[in-house]
Amino acid sequence: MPLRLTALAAALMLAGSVHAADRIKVGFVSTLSGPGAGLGVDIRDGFNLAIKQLDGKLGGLPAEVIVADDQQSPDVAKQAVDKFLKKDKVDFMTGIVFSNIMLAVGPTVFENQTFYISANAGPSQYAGEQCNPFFFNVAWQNDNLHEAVGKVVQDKGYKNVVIVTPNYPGGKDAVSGFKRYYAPKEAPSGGKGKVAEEIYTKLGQLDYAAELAQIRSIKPDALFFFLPGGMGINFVKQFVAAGLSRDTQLFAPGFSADEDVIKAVGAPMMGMFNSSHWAHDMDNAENRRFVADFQKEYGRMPSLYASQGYDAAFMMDAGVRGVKGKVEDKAALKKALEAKNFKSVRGDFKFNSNHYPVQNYYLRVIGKDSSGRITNRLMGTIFTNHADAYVAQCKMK
Amino acid sequence: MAFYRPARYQKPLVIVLLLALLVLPPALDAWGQAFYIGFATRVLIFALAASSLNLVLGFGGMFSLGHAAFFGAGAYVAAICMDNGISDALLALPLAMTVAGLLALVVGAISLRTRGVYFIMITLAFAQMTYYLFVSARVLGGDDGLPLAGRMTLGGLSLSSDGALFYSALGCLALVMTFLGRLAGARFGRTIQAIRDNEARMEALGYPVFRYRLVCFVLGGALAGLAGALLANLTGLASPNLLQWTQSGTLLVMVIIGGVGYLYGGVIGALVLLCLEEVLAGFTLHWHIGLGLLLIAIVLFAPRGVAALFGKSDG
Amino acid sequence: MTQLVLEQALNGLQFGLMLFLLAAGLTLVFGIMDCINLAHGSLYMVGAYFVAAAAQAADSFWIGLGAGVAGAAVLGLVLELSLFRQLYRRDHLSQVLATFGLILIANEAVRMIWGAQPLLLNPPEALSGPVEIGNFFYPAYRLVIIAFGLGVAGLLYLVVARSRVGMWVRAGAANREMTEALGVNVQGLFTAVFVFGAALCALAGGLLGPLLAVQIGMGESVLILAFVVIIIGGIGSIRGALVGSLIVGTVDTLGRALLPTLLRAALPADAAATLGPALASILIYLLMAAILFFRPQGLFPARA
Amino acid sequence: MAEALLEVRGLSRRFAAVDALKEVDFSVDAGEVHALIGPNGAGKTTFIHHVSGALQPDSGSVHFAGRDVTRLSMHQRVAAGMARSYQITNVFLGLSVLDNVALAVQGRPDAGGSFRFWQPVSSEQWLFDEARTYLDQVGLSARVETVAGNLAHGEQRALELAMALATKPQLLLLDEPMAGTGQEESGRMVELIDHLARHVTILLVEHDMDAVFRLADRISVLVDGRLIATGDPEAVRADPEVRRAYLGDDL
Repeated sequence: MPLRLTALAAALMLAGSVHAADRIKVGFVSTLSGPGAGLGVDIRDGFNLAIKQLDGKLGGLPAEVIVADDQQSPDVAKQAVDKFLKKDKVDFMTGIVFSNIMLAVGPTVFENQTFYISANAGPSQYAGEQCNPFFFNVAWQNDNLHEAVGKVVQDKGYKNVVIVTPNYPGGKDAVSGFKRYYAPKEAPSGGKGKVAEEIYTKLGQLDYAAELAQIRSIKPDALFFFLPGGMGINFVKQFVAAGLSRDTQLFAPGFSADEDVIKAVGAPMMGMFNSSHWAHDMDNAENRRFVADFQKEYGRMPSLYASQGYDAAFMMDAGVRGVKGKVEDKAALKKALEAKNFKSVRGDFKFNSNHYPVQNYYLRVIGKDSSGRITNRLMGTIFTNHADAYVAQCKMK
Repeated sequence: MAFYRPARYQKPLVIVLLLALLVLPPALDAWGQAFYIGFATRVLIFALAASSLNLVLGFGGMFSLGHAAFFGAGAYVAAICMDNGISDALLALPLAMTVAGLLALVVGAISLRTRGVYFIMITLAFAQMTYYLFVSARVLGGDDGLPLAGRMTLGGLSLSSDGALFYSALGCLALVMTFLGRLAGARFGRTIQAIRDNEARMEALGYPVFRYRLVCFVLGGALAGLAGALLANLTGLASPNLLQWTQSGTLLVMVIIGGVGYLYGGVIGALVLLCLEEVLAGFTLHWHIGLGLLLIAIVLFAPRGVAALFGKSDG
Repeated sequence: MTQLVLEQALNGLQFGLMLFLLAAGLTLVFGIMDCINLAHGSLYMVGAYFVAAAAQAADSFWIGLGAGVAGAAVLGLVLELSLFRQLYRRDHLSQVLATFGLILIANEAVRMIWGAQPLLLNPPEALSGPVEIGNFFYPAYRLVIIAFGLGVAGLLYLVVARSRVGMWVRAGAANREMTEALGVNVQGLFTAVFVFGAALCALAGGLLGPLLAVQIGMGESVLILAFVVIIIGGIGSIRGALVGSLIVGTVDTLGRALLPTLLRAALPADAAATLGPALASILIYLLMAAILFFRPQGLFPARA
Repeated sequence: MAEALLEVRGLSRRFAAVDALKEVDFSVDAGEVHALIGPNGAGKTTFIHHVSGALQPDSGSVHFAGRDVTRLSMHQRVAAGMARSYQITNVFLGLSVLDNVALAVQGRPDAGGSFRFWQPVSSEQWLFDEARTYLDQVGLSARVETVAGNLAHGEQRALELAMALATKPQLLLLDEPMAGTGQEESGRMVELIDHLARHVTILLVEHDMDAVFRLADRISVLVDGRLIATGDPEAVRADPEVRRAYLGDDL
């Protein structure tokens, strides 16, 4: 009896997948509450803006976006993803901000053969040995922006650097990325500087009094920090309030120096260098439209997170178009996604064999623009067509 | 309060329910609602966890707000076992119970020296300490928790299908409820219930009250550990969230909704609360307001204490 | 090194004094009314939201702080009259259940009104920089927090130790029935203490707002710390709350800052890196367990 | 003379600044009924608490059946053969009379302990059989199935006695067994205690002087935490210090 029922169930499931292609379901799970919420909200708003510009369709089929909040907690995310996959039977998934959450839900998503288009989290595991045909990253590999900062700090000749980052996979990727280009031995360019201290904080920590006292006693000439969301906002505020900005130059990846942080911190951010693969003042048609429409829609400047969410939607659109709506043909859909038939707001880029982007990274500095507003300004290019360090370990074809 | 006595209709009702649960997974499969097998497993596991708290709170009269520590510890032991190649549930589950029980032994040995508000706060504080200990230990995965590479096996049988895990959880719950049912009428059960009602009198009758309380507390902790280990198998993750004190609060709400000191109180409470969550969360994101108001209403309109709602009176 | 220790000690003092603002109200509610209030942390959260919202509306931190504290006091009054008054006579189970319900309601209500994202609160412009003490810089705003904490502690000392109301409060904590029998308006006293506790919560929330973030759930973790303070200090004792707060604040801050360094000197780097953060984060709980072991009633028990 | 069953030496205890008990030397011989009397607030209940182990003395010692029990907890003293009844009725009001006494039987060291998790108590008939014999002794055999909360006050006092007896004590500490009972009930209680005294040594704390003089073999008088007299009833009645302490009282 159970055997017959299972067969029946299998038949029903088959029947379910045949008529799935009359619309495209996207499961969007992201951090929408707590200190990391700003990031998730920006990705969501960027994604939704793109869907709106596409008249509510993906590849010509009506799009249904189901949103869930992971509360920055792996097990909440797992529950939400389970529901997306088993109950809603979504065609795509996206939205996750933090690598630890990505790593927690990844196996379930891949096992279910559902394409995940990452609009942020780019853990090294999925770029290297654990790379997966169902995982695409439309943003960057975690290390990339940190590598770019490392290069800048190295080139500018700083010698005594402190690193501050949360104690989670993304934080450790940041340290290894930074040190790949700034460190005496491992650095390809062979620098003379040293890392005086690596400080690991709790993820979500907001009071940095103890860390700042430690930094004061070290007296570094440069400080590299990677603290996403509200963490970075508080860190910069308290760093300046403690008077440390007089002796120590701040460096950060673009995440910690984008519009969300600038808006919250204000003037103390001026003069901070950061790296990014995108800037709101990049001059191309897609970007101009994105920045203008985003401001019109939400009344604030877009951040790089928003640009990544925006790109993720266009990537899905291109994929669905490429297979003419037959998303159940996974092999064909994979090929269509790899082809990257859309124009990114950051200019051109292509996918590497591990489904991570090969792209340019730029230097930005925070200052006042012509209208007196504090914002990022594009300074120059740090890397051209830069790939990640893990692609060689990826055996995917 | 009197000693717990099962109602006459209870036994047939439980048997009917058990039979219904046995055919639930294939039935859900047939309806194309396989997702709900996982949900049902979740209910069974929380029923087990809430029942373990009911043993401590309802039967033992110990108002612990730190039960989540044992629940979470069980989940971590399951994850560590998987990491170290101990994938047989027959070995891993008893191990989870042992570790959770030992943790309860330490917490209980200190907390049970105090009474009343102190006991509530201290169990709470120890649970929080366990939480921080697990979160700050890098070998335990820190904030991310420990993922399980796969599910356990049961004497060579894989539990990787949702159905198999469902039946395992059902088996565990049935065993535990049978045990608790026997315990309630055995010497130990009568002893802890009498201690709950009048501790000083039991001491004066020659009972080493502290020892019985501690054993009850440890038993509850071990059973919570069992539930935690099962939950880690279901979600594939031993998460520090399981250790948080709000989790203790949720278990407490389950026990109270279901009936304190009533054998199936934890089971009913888990079922009601999780179904409420599943249904209401679909309608509104703000269903917690409704739940909060419900809790306050229960307190305000049951003037003789919450237990009175369920036809019991405080002696 | 001495400078580092000094700075960390100041940080510990600041943290401890803020804990005191929370623990002072809580210990009185527990001590006098024998009522366990899990929602005390929610008052802290809601108070912080009040301050943040008022500060944004008035475009002034100080006006916002005043208005927020007043708002929280009114909320405390409403809660006391409508709910807590009914709870005092109930068993602890009912109290825990009802106040747990309050937490759920408060978190959800805040989410509905202010959204899920944290609110950011900036300190007054004049205090956003550092001041020079001796030969090192310390954030001016943290000094202001310390001043507020000391001020409230002093005020509480004067009120509790010297005034008639304070005498009632102490008597109430030591023996409630007796105080009632002596004709003190215990009902009114309860209300006043509860409202005062709510105001202190909002003051702490508002002051810490610019240092932390005003967000949902901020009250829950701090609530447990306040519990630890009260357990260490002894339920119902203001003096115990102050001493307990300072102990917890200093031990926690210094432990976090210095323990990893100390361990690194004593142990192999690997073991130190694993053990350091873990030990630092549970230090205050170990302390609590130790104090309980020797003094189950805390350091300054209010009841004989 | 037989060796004292209970011997208290130099027992002192201060509460705040008050001497609740001061240098009390006291003994109960095996087989006797020893009454402890004294005005309200003299420290009688405090004294009983120290003998039973509910409180620990500042100094002094308690010896029971030849062994020092000063540091033993209450349940250990019960196990050693000391049982007490309470001044305010203290039984399990929600349980049946039979269950109350069965609990007492079950708690005895020779009953095999209560770490039994599986076998239902209802199958251990002997517990209930034995409980019934104690209920017979106190005259409650007609009320075994009644819930204790529904008993009359005097019956509840009798139930207390049955529970104390069920622990098979060598020494019974009775803290005001007549408290709150009516004329008729207290008469029955005196008979009951008189009957029990044939099997067990009794330390009786009581206000009812008629009862005390009917039952006691020896009487000790406690005033302001100090033992001022010990002796047979006639000697105590004649003691001038006792007369002074009780002036205006029943004596």
